[in-house]
Amino acid sequence: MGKMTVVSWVTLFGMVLLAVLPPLFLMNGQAFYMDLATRLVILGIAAVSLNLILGFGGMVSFGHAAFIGLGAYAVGIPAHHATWGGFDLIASYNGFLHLGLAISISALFALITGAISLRTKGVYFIMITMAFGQMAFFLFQSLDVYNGDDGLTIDVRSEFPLINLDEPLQLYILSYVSLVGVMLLVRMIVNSRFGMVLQGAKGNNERMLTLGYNTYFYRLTAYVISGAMCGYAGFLLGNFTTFISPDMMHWTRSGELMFMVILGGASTLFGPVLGSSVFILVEEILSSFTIFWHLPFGLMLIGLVLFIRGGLMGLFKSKGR
Amino acid sequence: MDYTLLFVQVLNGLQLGLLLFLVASGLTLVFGILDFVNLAHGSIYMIGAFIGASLTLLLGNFLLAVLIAVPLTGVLGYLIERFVARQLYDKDHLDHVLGTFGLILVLDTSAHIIWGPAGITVPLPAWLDGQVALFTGVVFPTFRLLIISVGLAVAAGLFWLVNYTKLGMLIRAGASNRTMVSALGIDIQTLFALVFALGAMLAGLAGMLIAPITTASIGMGGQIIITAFVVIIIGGIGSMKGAFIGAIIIGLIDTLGRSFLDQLFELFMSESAAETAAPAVSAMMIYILMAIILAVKPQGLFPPKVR
Amino acid sequence: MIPLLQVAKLRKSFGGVVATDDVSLDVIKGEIHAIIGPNGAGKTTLISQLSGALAPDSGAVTLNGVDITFKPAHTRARLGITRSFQITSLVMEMSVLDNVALAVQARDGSSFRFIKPARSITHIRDKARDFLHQVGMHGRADDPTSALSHGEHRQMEIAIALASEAELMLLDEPMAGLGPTESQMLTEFLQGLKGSRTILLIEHDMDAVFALADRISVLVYGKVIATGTPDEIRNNRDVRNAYLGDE
Amino acid sequence: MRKLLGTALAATMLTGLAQAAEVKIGFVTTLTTGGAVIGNDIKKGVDLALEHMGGKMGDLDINLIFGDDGFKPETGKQVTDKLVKQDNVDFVAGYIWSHVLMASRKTVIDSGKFMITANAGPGPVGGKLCHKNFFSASWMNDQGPMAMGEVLNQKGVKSLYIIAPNYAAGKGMVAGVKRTFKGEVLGTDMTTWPTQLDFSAELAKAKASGADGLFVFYPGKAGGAFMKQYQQAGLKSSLPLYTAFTIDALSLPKFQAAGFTDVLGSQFTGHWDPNLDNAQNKRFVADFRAQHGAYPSPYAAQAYDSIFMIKGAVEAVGGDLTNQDGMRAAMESANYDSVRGAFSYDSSHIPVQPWYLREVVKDSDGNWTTKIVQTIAQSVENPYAADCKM
Repeated sequence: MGKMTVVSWVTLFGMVLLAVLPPLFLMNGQAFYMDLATRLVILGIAAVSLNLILGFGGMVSFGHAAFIGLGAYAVGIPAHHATWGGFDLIASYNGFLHLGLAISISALFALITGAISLRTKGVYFIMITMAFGQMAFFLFQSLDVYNGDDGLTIDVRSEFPLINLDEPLQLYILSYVSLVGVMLLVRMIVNSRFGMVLQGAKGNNERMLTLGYNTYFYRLTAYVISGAMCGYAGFLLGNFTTFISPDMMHWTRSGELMFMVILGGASTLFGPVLGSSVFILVEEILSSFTIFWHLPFGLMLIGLVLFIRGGLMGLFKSKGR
Repeated sequence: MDYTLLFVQVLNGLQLGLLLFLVASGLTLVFGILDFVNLAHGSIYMIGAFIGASLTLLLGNFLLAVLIAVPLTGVLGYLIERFVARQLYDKDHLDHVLGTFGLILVLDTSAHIIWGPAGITVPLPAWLDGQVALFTGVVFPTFRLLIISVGLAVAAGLFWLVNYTKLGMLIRAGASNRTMVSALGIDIQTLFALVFALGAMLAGLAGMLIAPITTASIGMGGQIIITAFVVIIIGGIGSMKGAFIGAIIIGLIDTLGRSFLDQLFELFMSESAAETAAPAVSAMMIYILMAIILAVKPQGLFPPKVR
Repeated sequence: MIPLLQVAKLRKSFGGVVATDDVSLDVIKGEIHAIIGPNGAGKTTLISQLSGALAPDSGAVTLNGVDITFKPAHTRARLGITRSFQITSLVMEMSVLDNVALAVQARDGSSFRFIKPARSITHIRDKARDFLHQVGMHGRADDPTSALSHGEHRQMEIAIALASEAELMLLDEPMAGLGPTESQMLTEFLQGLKGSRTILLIEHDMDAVFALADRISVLVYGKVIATGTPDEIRNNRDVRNAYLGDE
Repeated sequence: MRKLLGTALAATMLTGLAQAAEVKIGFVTTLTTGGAVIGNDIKKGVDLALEHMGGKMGDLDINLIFGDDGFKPETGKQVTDKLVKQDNVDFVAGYIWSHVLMASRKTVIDSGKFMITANAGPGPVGGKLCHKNFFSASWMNDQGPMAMGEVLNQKGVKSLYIIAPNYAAGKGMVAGVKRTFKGEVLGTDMTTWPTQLDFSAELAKAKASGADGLFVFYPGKAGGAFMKQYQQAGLKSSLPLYTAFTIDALSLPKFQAAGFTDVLGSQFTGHWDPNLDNAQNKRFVADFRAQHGAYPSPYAAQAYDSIFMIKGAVEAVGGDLTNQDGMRAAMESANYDSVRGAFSYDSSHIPVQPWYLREVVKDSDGNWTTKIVQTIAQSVENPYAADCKM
């Protein structure tokens, strides 16, 4: 293996911290901090998935929260029917069914919306992805069977052999392992031939076309992969919060996901995870001081955009060089 | 079909559309000329509403308050341009989105701190507070007619400004050729600041006009900004004509959807399901329209000729 | 002899201004065909229509007898056309080698492969290094592209064009911005390709054009006013009047 | 980040030591967004209750922690999680919004703690999702409109048009009025909640329907917007308005400031009014007005009640918070002095109480407030009680 750079040390250190600290909190009876860590890790997965297309593919998706919602509803809807009856085809607590639905529906949604969105460029792309996200938001708001805007309480979590998601520690371990898996997957994709084309198209699309790459399909493929991974994060989030609502898909949530990626550092492996961690911790700390925590939070966001190039990971990079 | 109702709903849709146009026109100017994505445009709309409402209560005269409040929002727009937007011009759209997303949080929370969460009910003079009988059986709130008239007047003014004035020429030149404007020896920074302030005034005016109907309240900006973006994306970024037509289409779709969709849905679903589905689906329709238009014309209905 | 590329009555106008006015020309396999003309003659517009970046209003482009008039750029590339850009167009965020390797990879079967790290695929990397070596840039293979000089970027454009192994290379002012020595070196290099590659060359540097070209077409205000060997062109009265007159 | 986590760890170690004799109450309400209009009034009610108790319930100190739900079910559930898991409260109270309550319910119930709603009254909590540890200090959503339905019948209203927001409470309110109203409902419009504040299309439809009356439910700031537009549309004579939780002590001062005299004389139903004649209410209203210069809203009154309800339970077991059965029995007996006067609980822990018709009037100082004009019924049934298996 190559030399360890500062960035890879930070990545390793951060991942070890995430592996060790939350179980310690739990053992000390601080279930809440464990919850916080679980949320942070799950949103980390979503941010990593967004980073695949935003950071490495240059596709600024402003509707990624829709995939989280779809994944969560893929848990909630079958469980709802299993509890209250109806829709026998999918009414079940079976985790594999939930997982399969979450990933396939997200991928399908990504395929359809991506096929249309990727015809556009720049701001149009940002806004059309947002429009599709809002479409999903309003679609679930319109579904009276699933309580529309009021959301759905998941009474029974996805059932798997061997693991029990009702156990916070097991749910955390599953989420953490998933995060590591997703990070490795993204690393693999990015470094593959496919990934080279994807990054090439981000840097200079015209050049890639001239070389004979139909970049549209490369981008669409990446978009579908990203959507499916984000749907998986939604599957975990649904099982974690046991409450899902269309609010999970609102455009502001997509904005927060984007913020996490940029905050941590786009097109880095650990950046999105660092971003989601800092985001959630800062939110938690600020909101415990004042109900007006959005004010310093907003200032922080403006400051980030104005002064920190390359996000937090960028800081380590410049020191490493 | 009840044609009287249809007529009234078309008027309502027109009123909503023209209000949207006031917000969207400023957005499309800033977007088209400065190439700047301003998500915080809706917050300016909200603050305009609050300034107008406070002044109305203070002065006891709605129209006078609006006359003073519009330039005040212009100043606010100038300050935002000077201290935030200007620093962001040479960054990419992603940074614009994030930076102005932060600005929304700052402005909305500030409004909460300054004016409280309750919102302000704006009193109108009696002659605006009533109704007008347009013809037999059709009465329409006077104030909504005022919004329609102001919207049309502003639209006419903007078309004149953009097409027949020197500033308009500069605006059009700035939209298509930044270096040319600089080469003409015009201070592009001043031009940008002016355009930004103009956009802020239009948004503020829209806020002031809607406040007597819906009250001035925190959070009102976040609702309109996305719709306004849909308008200018449908119309083609930077196109005033596009913004106008897009706004009217969306105003009509939203209002007519809310009016008639539930009856349509009741044809094939239960009454209660239709009642829940109709408002959400009519909210969804504008996004479906946008997706269809972009699928066919990726640059909107009236894309600017040169970029 | 069937020409490799045939352009028939190609026409493109922008809001009333005719940029390409019924242009017809052909490129024979193995030749270097140069297009010259004053600024604004429509040379880059023509190249863009040949490479697929712009669609013509009317006319036809055929490559090896296949109509490619409205084929997108990536399809043309697959069929054997590549282009270099007048204004350097590289992936600045990537290393020099990565840029060239992407061109090699494009000829190496499907790139929808997700598992193996691209940088560890030795036959692609070796081939890319080879092309860098040919243009004399092997020493900078691992540097970030953004760190290179303008002259080096121009060399990279050539290396990439070579690496794409296209039957027809459209070179859009490869000498643009180069100093005399660099131009000289590039001219010699292109001369070495003669016979093995087919090149449609757009260039302002007349010394280079007359040294390299087998045939020259002269484009003025969107029209081809003459086509012929360098000697024919040099002696053509119309060309002298329209273009070379002030030489 | 490391330092932060270190601090958190240290806090972990310390909590075990500092277990003082106190009763911990988590109170979830809305302190940000437009919903904070109601939340702030509720907070005033809670604070006044604590003041009146001198910060003590029996021998125990009161440690009350507010949580902000941000007007969103998901956030509400998150703060509830925190109150239960981190702060380890003994009671979770509050909840303005039905959907927030529904989202948060499971967390509290699963933890085995008591949950007391100070406002929200979605159908399921009084029916199939009722629970021995869940109590309402307010009412079911349906009940106010059910009382209004009776009023409409009495007034001889033959047909009705309904407009309400599209969320749990809105649906409950609509179901309620339809349950008792004997005439014909000509149309129902559910509007997007909480974003839609322009009701032009709905008002035009209501008018075109030719109904005898219009029933609406718009809590908080939406109520002000609706009233204004109703007046601007000039419907007062042709389409009389009947409301639930739309006009209250929060909107009346704003209407008064804006000179919106059309509101005077409006009638709506309620289980409480500032003029109710009992000692607890007199003290509450007088001190509230003295502190804040405004009448309390029903929300504040319910919140005030919810804290006294907890006090009654804690004192009944002599401060032994482990005695849940004892506290539950005390709450079931409604053993405290409520600002609404004496009341009792039904089998699903929903209050059985009188409902009144209230009207907007000027008080002796010219302030706009409400008074009771009629007692509609000594009780309104909880329509979901049959589904409750406790």
